[in-house]
Amino acid sequence: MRHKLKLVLVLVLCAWTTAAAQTDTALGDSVSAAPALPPPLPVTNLQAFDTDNDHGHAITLTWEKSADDGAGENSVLAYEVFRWFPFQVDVVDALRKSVSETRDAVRAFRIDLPRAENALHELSEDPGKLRTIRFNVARPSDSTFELTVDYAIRALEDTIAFMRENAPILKNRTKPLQQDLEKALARLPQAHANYPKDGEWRSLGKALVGSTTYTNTGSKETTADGFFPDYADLYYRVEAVTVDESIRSEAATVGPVQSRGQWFHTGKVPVLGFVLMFFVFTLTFVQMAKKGANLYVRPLSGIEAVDDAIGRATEMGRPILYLLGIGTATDVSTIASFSILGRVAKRVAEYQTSIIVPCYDPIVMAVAQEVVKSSYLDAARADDYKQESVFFVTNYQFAYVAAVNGIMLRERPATNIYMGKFMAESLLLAETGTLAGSIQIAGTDEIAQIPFFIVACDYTLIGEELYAASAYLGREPVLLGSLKAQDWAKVVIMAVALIGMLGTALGWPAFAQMFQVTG
Amino acid sequence: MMKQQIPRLIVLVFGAFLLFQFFVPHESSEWIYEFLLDWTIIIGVFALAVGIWSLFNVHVEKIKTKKFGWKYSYVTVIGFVGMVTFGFTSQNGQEWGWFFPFVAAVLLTVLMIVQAGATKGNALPFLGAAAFFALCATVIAWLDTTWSFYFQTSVPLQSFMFRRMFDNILISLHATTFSLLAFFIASAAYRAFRARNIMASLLLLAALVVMSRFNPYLEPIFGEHVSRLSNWLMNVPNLAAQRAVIMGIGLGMVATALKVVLGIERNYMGKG
Amino acid sequence: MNIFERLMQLDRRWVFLLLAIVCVITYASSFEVPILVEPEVRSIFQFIDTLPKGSVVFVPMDYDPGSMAELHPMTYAIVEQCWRKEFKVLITALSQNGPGMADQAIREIVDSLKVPKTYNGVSYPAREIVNGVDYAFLGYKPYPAIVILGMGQNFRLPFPLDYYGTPLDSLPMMRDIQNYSDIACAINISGTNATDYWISYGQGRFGFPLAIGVTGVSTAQYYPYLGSRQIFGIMGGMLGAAEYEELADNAGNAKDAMRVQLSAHLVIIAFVIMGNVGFFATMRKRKRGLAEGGR
Amino acid sequence: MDYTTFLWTTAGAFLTLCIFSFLYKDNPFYKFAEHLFAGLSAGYFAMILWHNGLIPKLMYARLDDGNWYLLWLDSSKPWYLIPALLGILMWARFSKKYQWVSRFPLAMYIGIGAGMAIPLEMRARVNEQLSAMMRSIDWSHFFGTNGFNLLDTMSGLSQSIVFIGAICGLVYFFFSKAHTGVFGGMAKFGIWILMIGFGASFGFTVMARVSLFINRMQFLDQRWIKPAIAPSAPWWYELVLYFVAAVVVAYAAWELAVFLRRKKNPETNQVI
Repeated sequence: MRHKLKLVLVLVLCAWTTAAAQTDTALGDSVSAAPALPPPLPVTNLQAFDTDNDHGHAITLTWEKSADDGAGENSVLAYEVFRWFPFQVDVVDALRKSVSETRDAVRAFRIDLPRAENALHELSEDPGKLRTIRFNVARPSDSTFELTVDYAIRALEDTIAFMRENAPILKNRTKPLQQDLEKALARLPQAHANYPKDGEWRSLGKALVGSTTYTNTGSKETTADGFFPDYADLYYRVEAVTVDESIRSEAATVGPVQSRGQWFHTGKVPVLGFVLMFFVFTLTFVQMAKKGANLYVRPLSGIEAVDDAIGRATEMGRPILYLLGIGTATDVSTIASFSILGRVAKRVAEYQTSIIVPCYDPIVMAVAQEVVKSSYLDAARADDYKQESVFFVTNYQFAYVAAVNGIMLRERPATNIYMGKFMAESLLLAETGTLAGSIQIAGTDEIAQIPFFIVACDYTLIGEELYAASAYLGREPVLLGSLKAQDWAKVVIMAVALIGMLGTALGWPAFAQMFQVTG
Repeated sequence: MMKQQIPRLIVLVFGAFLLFQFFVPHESSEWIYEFLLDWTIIIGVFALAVGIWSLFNVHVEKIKTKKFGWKYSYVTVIGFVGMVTFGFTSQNGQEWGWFFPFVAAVLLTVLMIVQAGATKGNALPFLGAAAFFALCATVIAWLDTTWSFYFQTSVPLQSFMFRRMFDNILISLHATTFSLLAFFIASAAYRAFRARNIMASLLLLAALVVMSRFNPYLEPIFGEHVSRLSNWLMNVPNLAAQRAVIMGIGLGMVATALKVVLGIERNYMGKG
Repeated sequence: MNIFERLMQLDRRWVFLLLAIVCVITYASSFEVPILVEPEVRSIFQFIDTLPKGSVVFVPMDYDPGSMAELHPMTYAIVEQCWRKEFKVLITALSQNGPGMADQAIREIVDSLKVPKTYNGVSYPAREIVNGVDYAFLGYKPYPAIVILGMGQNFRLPFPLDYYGTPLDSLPMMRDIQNYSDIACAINISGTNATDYWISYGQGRFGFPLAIGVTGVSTAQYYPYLGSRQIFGIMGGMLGAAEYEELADNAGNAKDAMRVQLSAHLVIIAFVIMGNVGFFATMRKRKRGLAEGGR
Repeated sequence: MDYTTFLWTTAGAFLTLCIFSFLYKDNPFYKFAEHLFAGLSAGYFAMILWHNGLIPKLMYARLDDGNWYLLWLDSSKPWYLIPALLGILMWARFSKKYQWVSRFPLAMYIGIGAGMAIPLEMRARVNEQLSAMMRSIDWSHFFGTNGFNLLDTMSGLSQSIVFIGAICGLVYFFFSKAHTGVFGGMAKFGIWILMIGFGASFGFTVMARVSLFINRMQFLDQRWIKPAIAPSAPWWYELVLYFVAAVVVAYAAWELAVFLRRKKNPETNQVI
């Protein structure tokens, strides 16, 4: 049995290596019919530097095209990039591999041991079960073996013994293995440093013909293959390759170069600029509002509808259905919806009608409960608050829809309010709502869904209006101030867009490029 | 203080950190970022218990008050418990052994507990029954070796019952509920696409043109330019509309988020 | 209340009922729908249709079972058309899970060639399609971009052997085919981004006539290439496939689905029109009602 | 098709019909399917979260290496204790008295969401769109890239329509200025553009939605009916089919009877 296991391992290894080999060679073996070409000229002016604006572990190479690329012999098909690997890397990889394999083995044993024991038990009871017994050696849903009963029993016993014997050994081996791995990793920079001793050039991949740059991005995870440490001396070389792998230019080499991570992403400056501008606007107008500057806001029909809707519900003595959508509590649209819910719930509490809030996400439910509760407190009707009115349905899109549709048709709410993140269910809900004869007010930031709400609902808050709704309902000057800030931000955007567009038209692209975000 | 200031402080701290983390590509900031995302997942899992609690509450309440359609609440409970049971167990061989009696015992246990919660009278008999069924379940689980529990490995996600329940039942229900849209989109169009005013007419016309873009029966009416017109509508006015809406939403989002982080908008978090 | 008012407040369930009935009937029945063919599809058909007998059509099937539903009909229609017109077809599958599916598709089309058919009034005899004579299936190699460039030099560089392990030189039809300069055109049917490589590295570098068939979602992003003449035709998703089947007079799965689609659309449009007729017919009445209310 | 598969498919088909029955009106079959769906899906989600969320994050390596473990405390990742504790705070919601404790994790949640959104949304929705708007308009081909063609989406005319449309759309979203005069005109044009865009995208979706229904028909036809009436199939497959059909017909007849003896609601012309 032990041999059987070994065999399996060997097979796995073989499969792995062959798979690797397959993905390696892009163009099959060189072909008899291939025309014989002279080797192309090498690349010139090869340079290597740390990739900017990243978390490190990446090096960018640049070069000037070989003279035979696109011109001359025109024989270049790709540029193959090599890096100098110290053999220490192999040590690390080997250790890494054995750590993960040991873990897998232990895990597999833990799953398979009971299975094996159970299989043995069944078999010893009724040999006829041999046909139906499925027990796999390596991992679930792997090879099944059907053998004569006594051999099967012996094999099982052997396996179980093997597992019982080896599981603890392996388990104790993992810790030291990990420590070795860490040691080996620690030695990597030094190993890189003593180039060109105990190491070799290895291919990283090919850059297509015509390209003059290649980025070697290693993983930052020490547990992943292809990891290389920051602040280690790396050496690269580039060769121009023809369609025939064997014909290639001589190499251009560069190094040492070190990778490091940056502390500020220069490509994102425009974003920072806008955020700061917005920040300033908001603070300024909020201050103005606090000082009591009169801030006009134009009426929004959807908002005014809310009050009438609540009044209507009170007259009809039917509840109000408030849906927060299928977003999580980290979606801004849901957060906006929370504050709208707060306003609505306050009115509801004042009018002494009832509100139903079926939730899609437990955390959203928890927050919603807090919001509704505190609104009832504000309205001084704390004892009218029923926690059961804000409840969790399910976290599966269309099951949620089905359940809410049911609620609409059975509770027959006078008003449905949809605020937040809605996906394909928007129309399903809104149509059922109209069927139930409810007044419907919707607001979402999912552009694809706005049309359906517009079509099926009585009032729809389009996009940004959803985010303004809370301020409108609250009527607190501070919040109205932030609306003002949004408007001024829009003015700035329009101005920039106009100038940029004209600039590019009149041959002054610099301005537009200033606002280009990279990375 | 404890109830309001500290939560706001937490919001401010985390918000500010993640705001600036965006501009710091360095490994360490990434590490914290990923760690925080794990927090959200983990807390979500714990919160699920709260959700399930609420789910059960609602249905127990329904059954208690004999609310319209209360009998169906049992279906939900059974569905939930069944799925969870399948999600923790897996066959060892081909044999089923006492698996389904076990499932039945578990279901009965939960139903008895629900009943005990819902009953107006004496809950003790139900609790007793629950204890009995729980005992049965335990005994079966103890003696039966054809299947076993998996709490720490995701083996059951591939187990026979769990997969079949998902592939055949959940997928069917999901796809069918989704496909109701085919009808609702028709009825919505019929009801709402009326040229009440200029805006409705524009909506109506654009929709009609795009809908009939490939419809040969309408070729004599619209001529063969209709497909090009619909293409133009999709790529020009639609693009313009999307831009405006997207930018507006972006500003709205940033404003809301900023208000929340700065504590200007406090309505999302309870007071008392 | 008159017919129009009834029309105005028609219970939506009549809409549902009619739509359902129409869908089921059209699904069950098998009548032909006229498909409005767009020029970009027609150009592909005509290009292939006007090729001389014996010319080589290159059909890279760079998609995997995921996008089979949309793209398979295109492949079936085009390849069958080529073989009916006695062209030679060269096939590659530059998508990881593609080859097996492609091989199966080829076999099915070969079988369909065994019966005589009449397309667009022209009756074609039954043909025995021979591997290596009428078609060559080169199979899969990783790194599509490099493979595409390599084939530009010589098909034998990326594919010394074909999918079934035969050396290309020992395939009769491959004797006089070295690289793209020997093919009449390439019809890239792709569910991956290999299409970009075909346009930029294949057509861009070697300048052979190229047409593409892509999934419905990614159709729009390739129209610019049509404007810039880099591709001479494009088939988009189920609709494009149906249009091609229409042109080739060779109805397949795509047209089946389109049948239901079209009738459903007609029902919806009809209802919209009805609604508006009712709306305008009752408008005057409503106005009067308002006036009386005012008085 | 072996009989287990057939029975599972039958269950799926039956539930499909149950959901479709909702199109006529709310009814026992739909109620059953709906409640089952809710329960199953909640259970399914709980299991997925348990096996893919909690275990990997907190107990993944458990017992598989030399590290020591205590509940969720993993000597290789001790810092994961923090989110675990925060998660446990969520359970304060079970008690009415200490519910407010759960505000700490909730606040963290919202803080993370808001803070992350500010730069991300600003970048994705504002900066990117702005750059797109500033792309040069093709003045040289103002009326179409090849010849005069008003429906050419790439022409300078179309591009400038996109630009103006987007600007006017933004104008429509102004809150702190009355829509009057030139400003009001721009806003009006903006909302028109929005409406055309929305109409177009509505029309564009219809095809996809209808195909959803087509898929369900194909499911019923090819996966369920065809295999059942296939000559190779066992005799009782067909009986099952007829039985389900009979149920449907019986229910339809019953509803028809109700419909014929219906009362009408005077104002809405709908059956009560």
